[in-house]
Amino acid sequence: MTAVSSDTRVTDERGMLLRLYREIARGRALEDVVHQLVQERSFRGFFHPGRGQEGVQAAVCAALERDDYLLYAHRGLTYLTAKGMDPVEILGDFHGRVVGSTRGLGAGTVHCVDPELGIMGQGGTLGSSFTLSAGLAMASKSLGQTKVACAFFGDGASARGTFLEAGVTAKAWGLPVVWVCENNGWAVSARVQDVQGTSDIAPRARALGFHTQVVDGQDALAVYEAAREAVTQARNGVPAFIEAKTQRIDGHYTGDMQPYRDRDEVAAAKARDPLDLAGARLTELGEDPAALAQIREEARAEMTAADAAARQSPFPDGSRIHEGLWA
Amino acid sequence: MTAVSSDTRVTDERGMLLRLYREIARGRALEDVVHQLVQERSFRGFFHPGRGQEGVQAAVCAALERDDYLLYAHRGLTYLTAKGMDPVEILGDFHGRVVGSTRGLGAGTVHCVDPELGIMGQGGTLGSSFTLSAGLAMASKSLGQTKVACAFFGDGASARGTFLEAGVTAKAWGLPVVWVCENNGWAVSARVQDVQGTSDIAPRARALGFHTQVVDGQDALAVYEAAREAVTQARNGVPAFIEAKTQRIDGHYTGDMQPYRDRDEVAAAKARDPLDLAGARLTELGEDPAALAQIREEARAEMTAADAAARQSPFPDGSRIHEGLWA
Amino acid sequence: MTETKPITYAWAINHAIDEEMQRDPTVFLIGQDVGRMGGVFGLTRGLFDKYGAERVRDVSIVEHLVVGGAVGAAIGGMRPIAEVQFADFLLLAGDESFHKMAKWRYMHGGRLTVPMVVRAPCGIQGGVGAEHSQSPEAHYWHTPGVKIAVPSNPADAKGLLKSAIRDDNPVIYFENRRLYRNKGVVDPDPELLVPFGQGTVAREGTDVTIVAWSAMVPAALEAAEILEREQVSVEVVDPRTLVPFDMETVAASVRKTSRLLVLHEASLTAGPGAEIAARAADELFELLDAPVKRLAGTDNPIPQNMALEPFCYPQTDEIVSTVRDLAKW
Amino acid sequence: MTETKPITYAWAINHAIDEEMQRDPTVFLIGQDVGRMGGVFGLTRGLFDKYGAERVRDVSIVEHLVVGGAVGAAIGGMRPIAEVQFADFLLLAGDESFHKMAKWRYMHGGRLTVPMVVRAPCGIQGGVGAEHSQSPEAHYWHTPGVKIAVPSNPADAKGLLKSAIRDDNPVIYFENRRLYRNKGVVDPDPELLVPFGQGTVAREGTDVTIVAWSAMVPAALEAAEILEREQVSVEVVDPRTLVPFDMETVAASVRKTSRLLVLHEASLTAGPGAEIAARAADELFELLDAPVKRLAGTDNPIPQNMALEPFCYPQTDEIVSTVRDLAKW
Ligand SMILES: Cc1ncc(C[n+]2csc(CCOP(=O)(O)OP(=O)(O)O)c2C)c(N)n1
Ligand SMILES: Cc1ncc(C[n+]2csc(CCOP(=O)(O)OP(=O)(O)O)c2C)c(N)n1
Ligand SMILES: [Mg+2]
Ligand SMILES: [Mg+2]
Repeated sequence: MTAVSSDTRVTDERGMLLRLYREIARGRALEDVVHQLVQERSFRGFFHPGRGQEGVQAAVCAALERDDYLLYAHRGLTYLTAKGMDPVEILGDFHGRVVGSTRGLGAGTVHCVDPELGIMGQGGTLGSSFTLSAGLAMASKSLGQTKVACAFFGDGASARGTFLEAGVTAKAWGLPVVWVCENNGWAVSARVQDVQGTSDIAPRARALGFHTQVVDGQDALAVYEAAREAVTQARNGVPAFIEAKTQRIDGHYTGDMQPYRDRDEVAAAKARDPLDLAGARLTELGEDPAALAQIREEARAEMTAADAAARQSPFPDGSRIHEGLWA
Repeated sequence: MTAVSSDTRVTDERGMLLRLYREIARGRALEDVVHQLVQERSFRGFFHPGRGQEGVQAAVCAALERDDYLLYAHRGLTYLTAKGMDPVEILGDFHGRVVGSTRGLGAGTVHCVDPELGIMGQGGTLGSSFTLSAGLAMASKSLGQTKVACAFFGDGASARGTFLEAGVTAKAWGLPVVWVCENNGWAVSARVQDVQGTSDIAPRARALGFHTQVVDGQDALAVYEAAREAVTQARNGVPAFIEAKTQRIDGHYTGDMQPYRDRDEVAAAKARDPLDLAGARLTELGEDPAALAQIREEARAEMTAADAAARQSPFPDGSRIHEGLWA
Repeated sequence: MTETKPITYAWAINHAIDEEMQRDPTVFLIGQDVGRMGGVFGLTRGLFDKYGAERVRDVSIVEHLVVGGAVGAAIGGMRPIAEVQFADFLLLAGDESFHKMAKWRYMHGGRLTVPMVVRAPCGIQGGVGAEHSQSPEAHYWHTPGVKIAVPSNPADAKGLLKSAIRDDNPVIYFENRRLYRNKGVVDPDPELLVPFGQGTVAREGTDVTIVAWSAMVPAALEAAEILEREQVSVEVVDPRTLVPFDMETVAASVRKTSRLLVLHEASLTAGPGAEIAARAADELFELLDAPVKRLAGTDNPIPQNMALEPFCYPQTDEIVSTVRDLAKW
Repeated sequence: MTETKPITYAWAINHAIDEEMQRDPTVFLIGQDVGRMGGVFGLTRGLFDKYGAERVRDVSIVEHLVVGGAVGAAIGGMRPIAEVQFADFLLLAGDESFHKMAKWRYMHGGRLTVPMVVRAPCGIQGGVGAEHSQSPEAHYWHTPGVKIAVPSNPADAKGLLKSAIRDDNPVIYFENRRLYRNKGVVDPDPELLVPFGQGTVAREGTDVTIVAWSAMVPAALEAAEILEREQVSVEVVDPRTLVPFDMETVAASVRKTSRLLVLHEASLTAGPGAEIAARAADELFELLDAPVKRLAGTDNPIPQNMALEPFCYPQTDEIVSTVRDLAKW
């Protein structure tokens, strides 16, 4: 463990914010396409919307290198696009077509994969990323690589026992993990305070000796700076943890009307939309609102085109189920 | 959660210490009998000696009411005798005779049981007591009882994921659990610092919002005071945690020569034997050393008699394996 | 009030829980979203309002605690109904289900009891993928100390769940998600229990016996209809519980048909059908005129692509053709 | 140097690990006490000194991390050998073994590989009780995506472990603690592998086939000796791996004997023998002159009282009498 410079402040705020703005817009545009698929019943599984949390995902991925490992979570898709994944492959997975990253096996919110980009998939049982990311980090270290293993998860998943088991081990071995908790205060219908007796996740990471930061997840730039710091720490052998306080604007899944949730809270969440906040700050910094509209429009166009491309791909036939089990 | 008086200081130090001295002596005398059984191969399973840790066990159990729940651990037997269990039943379990608490099924370090005394057994997979004690505490609360559920475990078991899952839930529901970590610095051959990246377990309980105390486990009176405080907190709906820094004098199991361990460390552990320390303090307080010798002698006699009594009991026959699976 | 309107399998489960919670104050629910939300599949709707947060306990993502906590509460005098959101998640609580729930009583000399139910929604449906589609019946059938219910219709769903809740042993109750909306008439008598270990003949026949349970029963009945038109007479035996298993009803049927097909949704190899086929190969050897056949899920995880799901478990046409071949022996 | 002195099963395992770690720098060990202590059963002695703490990794009591971390390391390019101290503990890592290890590759379209081995010491011995004595073979046989090795002697122990380590799929390697001290001659050639899916005939015979593996092979051979004196000729087939399973060698044997006994240590019901018996009842139906018999562990957790252990799994005299009865058909 060498000393770590904590000078992670961004010098070109406007440039970085523009980059993040674009990624948030892209993730959101992709999600809008998926909502469409749900509506037209082209996709009939569960989709867990990420609206409100795209800033965290975009910013952390911006702080990662191309080959750093990513285990994403189930909420939205901005992790994937921000890490560089081809939206055609993502949508191919939703459509269950062979162009999908799983080559027709299908993936809803989880299981998209791109080994070239370090996107190592995701489990449907939440909290499995703690141990897997520790393993990836171990491999990186053992093979003399500099890759960090970044894992996203929610406040709910932070209660899973795997957090503790992987956490003590990551600390003991100085593993390059970056754990990012998107604390949106809810796990489906359960308020974190009600079921975990606290609203704060960071203390449990700090207790294990992780480098720990708590950040406003609606402020993409702040998340980016925290992520830079975390990645630097991790590359130097100090496991890092970020708790991003964020907001789930939509229901748990598309179609969930959130009857269990206060309307005011949802309204407050909407008022702190990370895309809007980044846009407002950019405008303050002199960015032309038309340029921002242009970015959003490009994102929409990109994702619409990606959807059209994905639809060109054939569906697998039934024998697909027998392929790929064994190496 | 009502306000809790923290006036748990002992007024009759000598009287309490005498009581603890006796319990430590009894636990140790029972353990000496078990060592004998191991030597003569009357017991051929693994025994995990508790020498050095009896003060923690005796003191915590002294702070419990007769019907409070106990999930003990695998190290030594002082928990059991201090909670009131009949040594004949314990030794019956070691001998595998029907007088044993498991009625012939046998129990080595774990599985002794006495529902009347709230001794609800113990699992052989460490760390299972976290969830079970939470469940017992839930039952106590739901049934309008005042019982707390006390669980003992080592530093090693504190890394198990069940700690976190049961911990957040206990806090969320205000469950009357008292968790006692006997931190002896080792899990078999693994030094806690090496495999958990820290020597301190308490912070992870504090992070969850437990009432948390760290105490010198070799000082039985200090443990007693902490336990009183913890039990009071728990009865008032604040889950409580005690980390007792203690010492394993012997090997992990009887016969383990501890080649992985520094001789000096073992010598230092012996120098802080809780029986000796309690004896020294009692002498300071005016107790006659002969009276202490008498207590030890009585303990020895009690356990020798218990062993003789246990040996009178028959062995079960083979059909015993088919009994007791179904209610 | 006689309720003769058909109700769904889902509501039958809800009613069973409601009635038992009403009857016995030690019965309580624990699981994710069972409370305010009424369950992710709506199964526990209304119970939170009726019984409150102490008896309908929402938890975080803590499967270990859900099952292990239920074990603790059970030995402490309660009768927990623990819900995992998907049966697959029960495997996450491996220690708690395989070692604690199943063994705690026995390990402690039979001196403690563990009266608890785990409700485990199982089955392939809805594109939820490899970790949300399993029917891990065999894992627990191979675990002495656990009873297993596998209801195929609303009446059994209710009656078996009530029996399970009153049982002093741990019970895993596999409720198949594909059956949730199926309707049937359910006697409203709150004392009507379906006993464990008593199979039923869901359809009588003389040529081939199909043993099927859970969502495979409707499929078997559908196949039997089709086969009837081809003059193949199929008897469908629904054991209703796997532990205890009613071999007698199977034997009685094979005594008539001399031909046995075991049908299930879980993957074939070392699945629950193996036990039944193995018992037949031993105990019914002299009755059999044909090989014992198994038709079951394919040996692969379930893909998330919904269009691939039907390839992963027995479809009516496959059942028909398998029985047709078997009848030719 | 040709090493012809017999070595123990335990040392054969040690040698296999040592040779593979030597050959391939991506192979590493992870588990409790595998390092400085050399394993609680001494199996990994010497490896920590030779390869250091980065390749022989001691962990805390973190079974989830041991298995899940191994999965992560495997997809990251390493070849982990994960050790759980007792096979029973593998069930603690339920998500990691059933869902992650077995499915990660498939769920992600076959685009990642999970080359890892879990060493799982199994078997009833030493009064270690219900949670330290199981042979949970069936749980994993019913888990598509996992290979299973069950060596019965030192040569197979070494050769199968080496194959397992080189395999690109997850393998659970069940090593029976009762076999650790058994000796046998092991060819020292470091390139001698025992292939998966190839059973052996451990003893030839003509009257009855016993399929047995792991510690049941010596028991079957002992029974066969005794039966020979009674003019009953027993063939013992050792499949050596359960996944893949070599049904062909079983079939060839039954073609000769027409009688099959499946023998195993795990508890009977829904155990691994059910799958073999079920396949026989289907595929070998016309060859069989007698019911397919299973002799296996009793359906109860294993008591901690060592004196009761022999009642919990098949003993030689029971094997003898079962075969004797079977031969009379
Ligand atoms: C182990 C496990 N238990 C339960 C679920 C069902 N489930 C899916 S999403 C979810 C809530 C997750 O909450 P959180 O981790 O806070 O993430 P969020 O959905 O808020 O982004 C649950 C309980 C699951 N997928 N895995
Ligand atoms: C889940 C589980 N993993 C591993 C073991 C094997 N084991 C028995 S005792 C022990 C060490 C326990 O260490 P600790 O919790 O610190 O207690 P101590 O022995 O030091 O009192 C281990 C690893 C076990 N019993 N259960
Ligand atoms: Mg959340
Ligand atoms: Mg310790």
